Amino acid sequence: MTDNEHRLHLLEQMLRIRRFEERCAQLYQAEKIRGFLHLYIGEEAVATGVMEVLEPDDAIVATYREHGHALARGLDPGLIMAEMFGKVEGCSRGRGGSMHLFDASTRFYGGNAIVGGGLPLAVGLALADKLSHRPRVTAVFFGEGAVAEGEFHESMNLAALWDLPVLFCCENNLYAMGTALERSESQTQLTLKAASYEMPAWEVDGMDVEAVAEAARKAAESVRAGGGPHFLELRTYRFRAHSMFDPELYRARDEVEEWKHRDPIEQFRERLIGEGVLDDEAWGEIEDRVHEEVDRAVALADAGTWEPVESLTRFVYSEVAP
Amino acid sequence: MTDNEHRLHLLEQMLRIRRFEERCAQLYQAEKIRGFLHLYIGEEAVATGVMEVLEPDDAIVATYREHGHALARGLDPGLIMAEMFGKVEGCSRGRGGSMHLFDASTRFYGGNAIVGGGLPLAVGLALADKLSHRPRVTAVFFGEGAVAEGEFHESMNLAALWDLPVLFCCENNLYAMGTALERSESQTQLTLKAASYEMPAWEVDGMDVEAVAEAARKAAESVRAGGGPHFLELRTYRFRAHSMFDPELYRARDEVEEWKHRDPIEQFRERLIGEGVLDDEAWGEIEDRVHEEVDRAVALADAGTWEPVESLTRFVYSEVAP
Amino acid sequence: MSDVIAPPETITYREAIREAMSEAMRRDDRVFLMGEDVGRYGGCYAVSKGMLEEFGPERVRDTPLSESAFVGAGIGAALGGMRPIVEVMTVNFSLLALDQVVNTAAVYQHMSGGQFNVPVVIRMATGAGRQLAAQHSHSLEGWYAHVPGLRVLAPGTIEDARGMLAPALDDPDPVIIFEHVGLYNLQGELPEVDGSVDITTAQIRRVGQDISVVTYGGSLPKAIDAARELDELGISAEVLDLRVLRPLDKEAILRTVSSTHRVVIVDEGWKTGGISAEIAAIIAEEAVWELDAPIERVCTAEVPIPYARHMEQAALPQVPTIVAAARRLVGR
Amino acid sequence: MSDVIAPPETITYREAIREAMSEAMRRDDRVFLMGEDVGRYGGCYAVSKGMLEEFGPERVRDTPLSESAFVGAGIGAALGGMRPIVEVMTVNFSLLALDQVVNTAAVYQHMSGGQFNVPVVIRMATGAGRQLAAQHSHSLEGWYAHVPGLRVLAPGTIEDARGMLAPALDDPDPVIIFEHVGLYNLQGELPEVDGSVDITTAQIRRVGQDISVVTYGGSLPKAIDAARELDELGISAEVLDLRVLRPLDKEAILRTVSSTHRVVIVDEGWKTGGISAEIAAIIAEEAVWELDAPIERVCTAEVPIPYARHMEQAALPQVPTIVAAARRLVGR
Ligand SMILES: Cc1ncc(C[n+]2csc(CCOP(=O)(O)OP(=O)(O)O)c2C)c(N)n1
Ligand SMILES: Cc1ncc(C[n+]2csc(CCOP(=O)(O)OP(=O)(O)O)c2C)c(N)n1
Ligand SMILES: [Mg+2]
Ligand SMILES: [Mg+2]
Repeated sequence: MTDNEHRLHLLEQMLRIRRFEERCAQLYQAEKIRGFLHLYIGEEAVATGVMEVLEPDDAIVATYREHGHALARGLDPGLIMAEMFGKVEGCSRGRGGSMHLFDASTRFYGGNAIVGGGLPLAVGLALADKLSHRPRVTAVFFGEGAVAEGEFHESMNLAALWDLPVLFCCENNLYAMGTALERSESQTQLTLKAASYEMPAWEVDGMDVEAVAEAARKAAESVRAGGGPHFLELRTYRFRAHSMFDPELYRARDEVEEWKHRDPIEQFRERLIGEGVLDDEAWGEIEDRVHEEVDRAVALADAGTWEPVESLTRFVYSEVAP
Repeated sequence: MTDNEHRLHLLEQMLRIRRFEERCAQLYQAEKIRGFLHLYIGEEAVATGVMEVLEPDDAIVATYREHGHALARGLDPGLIMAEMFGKVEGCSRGRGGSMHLFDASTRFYGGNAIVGGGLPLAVGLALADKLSHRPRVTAVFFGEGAVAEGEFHESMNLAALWDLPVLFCCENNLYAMGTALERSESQTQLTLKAASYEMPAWEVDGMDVEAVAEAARKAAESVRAGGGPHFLELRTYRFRAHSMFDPELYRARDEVEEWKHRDPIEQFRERLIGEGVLDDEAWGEIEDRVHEEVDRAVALADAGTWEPVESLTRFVYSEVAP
Repeated sequence: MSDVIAPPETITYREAIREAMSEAMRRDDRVFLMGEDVGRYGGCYAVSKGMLEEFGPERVRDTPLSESAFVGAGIGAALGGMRPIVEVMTVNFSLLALDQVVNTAAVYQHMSGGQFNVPVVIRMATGAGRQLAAQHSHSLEGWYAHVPGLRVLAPGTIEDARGMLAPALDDPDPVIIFEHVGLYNLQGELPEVDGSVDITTAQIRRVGQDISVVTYGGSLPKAIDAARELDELGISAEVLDLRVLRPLDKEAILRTVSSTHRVVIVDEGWKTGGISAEIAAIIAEEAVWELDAPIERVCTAEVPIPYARHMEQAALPQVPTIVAAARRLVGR
Repeated sequence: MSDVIAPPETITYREAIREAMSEAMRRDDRVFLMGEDVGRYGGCYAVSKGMLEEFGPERVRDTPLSESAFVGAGIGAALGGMRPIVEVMTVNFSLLALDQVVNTAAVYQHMSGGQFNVPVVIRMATGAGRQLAAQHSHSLEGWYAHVPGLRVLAPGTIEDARGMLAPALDDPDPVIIFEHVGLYNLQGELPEVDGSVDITTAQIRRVGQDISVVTYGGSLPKAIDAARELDELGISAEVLDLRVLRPLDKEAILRTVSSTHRVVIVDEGWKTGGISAEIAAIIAEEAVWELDAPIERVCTAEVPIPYARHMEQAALPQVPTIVAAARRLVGR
């Protein structure tokens, strides 16, 4: 890929997430998708930029707000959508839903819905790599709200103490449900937390996909080269409610509008147009391609089948005798 | 009290702890004391110095290594010893033993043996004071090992975020059981943890009772005046094994001997002699007084009685109907 | 003056809890509410919506995501003279705070020889049925009910949702209140305004002769529906609502067994080692000769709860499975 | 050559576990041990003493006091292809890591539709009897046994201490092993060197006709002593060692009930909602007509465990209380 092809690819990845999730919101209204649904709209540059620099055998650990990560990692949108429909063809057999997307083939370790719960897991995956002398990276995503959880601190310390190849990606979208960062942390400069573990840490404009990719590349390279864990604070914003149940009482409409001016897709699109890399026609093609893909995903999900109730107890334990 | 009387008092407090615990060790060998016994010998300056600056209605939350704190807070040595003997006259009716000394009258909230477990409690006690507009301080003691626990971080953040009157006293004796600080923390400068919560923090020579008292006074005054929580790292060393079961495989005899040259009692005694505040005779009187006191404590414990087995289920619930 | 009788006002389970909390806070300065998103967000399940406006951010206190610390802080504040209501968003997250509950709140009084009691109230949502999948659908009431030193309540009606809080706050010891997520929208008549209820006994919700259905919380409506269906089949089912999961009202359990001689226990917890087991054990110990049939338990299947609706429903106790169990025992 | 037969070598429960771990680590590079003070200190209960010297600090890995993170890291390492043995010093501290066990290890496979299994082994000490008071004397095996997705083992003999680890490590799913603190010094004959044992069934430790004593772990020696005393009274007691607390070997329980028709369950957990309740419930459901007497449970009193020896002993199951319960049921 040339540089510019690559940039267009980043744009398309972000748009894929955006359109996919817009459809999810509709499908939630239509009651095709149920349970909790957490949209990533507004934050697409983060997952897109980070995922870009990872290798196929790197590992990803994400949260309940992980559609973007799954798509950027290359999970089939149809299998993700089928999962959200609760169909057995889904990437978790319809058992996980929106919050629990899994895919062994891309080393996508969920979809973890206990805030902070994925962090120790990432430390362990990285420990396995270190003990096995495999030059892999484990990238773990979590919100700024998770920084208040004890597990975050235990995991940071363990990773730094043992020099483990973890890339900590803190998605600072300023809110944990309705709790603003300044009501959740006495010290809101999150890189100071990393410093207190002697872990290299950078603040990154999470609305700029190229800035994210660049920072992530530098960090991942260092991690892979044995430089120990790194911490990225990715400053972003969610444009939508926390979940489909959230009346958004806690933030001003204005603030949201303000941030929408920094829409990562719109910004990047304009940059590419300004630099002559993209024109309206090419943009139209991308839109069409993504649209079609989302249509196909929905069709696949719709055509999917229900897991037979008889198999409810399958996979509680492995299907081999101990 | 004049200044010098006060200094002699500090010396006597430390000696009281030392001699009391030396006796405890013997009584453990004699099987009068059972369970876990964690000695504070070597660290006396810390509890003595901090406790000195607290008011009667301040609160104290300590760990399983809390004989020194209880004595310095003014609990009756006889009731402490009776507790360790398992007698009903003990300060916890013989139900707590060495690890769980309690005393409502001096607001001594244990004796908490889950590492880190006392920290949230201290935050809550301080919250009650803040909500009730009482200018009190809650001093919480914990080892440097507890810094790795998530609860430590959650508690630090909560206290700082809510500006609560907590005095965090980290007793850094360099080991958590057999785990040296550098094998437990990636960043061993503990005040940086406090900084990451925007909490004022000082390193203090925990082998110098006057240095401790001075730092604690400054910190407690600020806390009481509404300056929010403060963090003291008190650098000290335990001269004895972690508990009576510890064969001390993890540290060199030399290291222990090195530290013993900085014995807080010996150092302070020499200083006072050097300054003409103390002479051999006065020292002898102190020794005698303390010795007698410990004898009386043992006698009281020995004379104590056993809680009747029938009252086993008392105090599981309060003795009033809801 | 009007001679039209106003229709009895209705209220939801959610509103009943909110009213109980607001009333307690109006009456007693020592009471405050603390938890994740109880304030500005209005509560994850909107239970505390509007309370921030009335009581302000000191008394309706949003916490960071720090379950262990804020539950522990609630315990500490109780020791410090307050009467905190700590909301843990759901029982699923309460595992992170379990140490504080088990090793501090529950033991403090006994371990200190009676010196310190802990008058904290901890509320949490529990249960499945909303397609929230494996990590958000636990029913772990049985674990809490295992711990000496705690009182554990499970309001299954509007009246209990409204009336259990006041006595819980009056209780000098730690009280855990489980609110089933499936009940928040339950609607019913407004109980008496000062409707404080007893928090020591189980209650018969429906009298019957042929079989006893012993249950609580989110399964109570299912048990009552099942009893109705059984009625149509000519089987008269008594429904016992445990209400208080610790200390259990043993006498009430033994009474209903001695009256019907057949028992189905319905519990949304997993069967193995759940609270259903304790009920069965009590009967096996103290009323085994009263039984005219073996005990049956209708519980959640021994699986993590799946997301897909049909799978989730298949995992949970349901009216038809309760009815079927009862029919097996009665033999028709 | 000598014709003197060497006395059978003896070994402690503690050494048996150490040998099992060392052997596993020699055989399989993927196996490593991780936990607080397992290395330089030699293990809180000296179980891993000397292993650091043989295997080095990478494979005998001291952890900071971070139960949640290192248990979670063990789970992650298992997902990453290793075979970790995680030592949580005691069950008391395991509450801090319970979220990782319940919400990650236990659900991962089911929730991912079968994609990810978690071959981790988590060992911990459990139980009371050493005057360690309320916070250090829990017996919470029953909680773990409640959770689908886990296998829970409780070696009560030297052979099981030696032999359960290898199959646990071979198990593709998470296994929790409870080692009772009162057993570490138990001494006995060295079992076969490759003594891998079955980890799916309960075992009769003593055959008897009049009554069954169902137990496990630290209570097993007490049950056997009680059986001996009962023998002298002319009561022949069968002792069933559950060994595997999840999944329970139901058949073995039902078999012994059907053979003796009288059951005492002995469990160091608190009675209410403990594992003893599940055993009773299984019988009440599936073998109630086999009973010639009500079930009795001999469990720990419903109190936080006190420090004073006489009080602690009064709180725990004891040989005389087991004997008394058995005599009540047999009627002599
Ligand atoms: C331990 C735990 N506590 C509470 C929740 C409920 N909850 C789900 S998401 C969330 C907010 C998390 O905020 P943040 O980490 O910033 O991530 P974001 O949602 O903003 O991406 C909360 C409180 C949970 N899932 N887990
Ligand atoms: C949560 C928890 N984990 C483990 C233990 C066992 N333990 C008791 S003391 C201790 C070391 C604590 O070290 P530190 O905090 O430095 O205090 P010190 O003993 O040095 O005073 C450990 C690991 C415990 N009591 N609680
Ligand atoms: Mg956020
Ligand atoms: Mg220490």
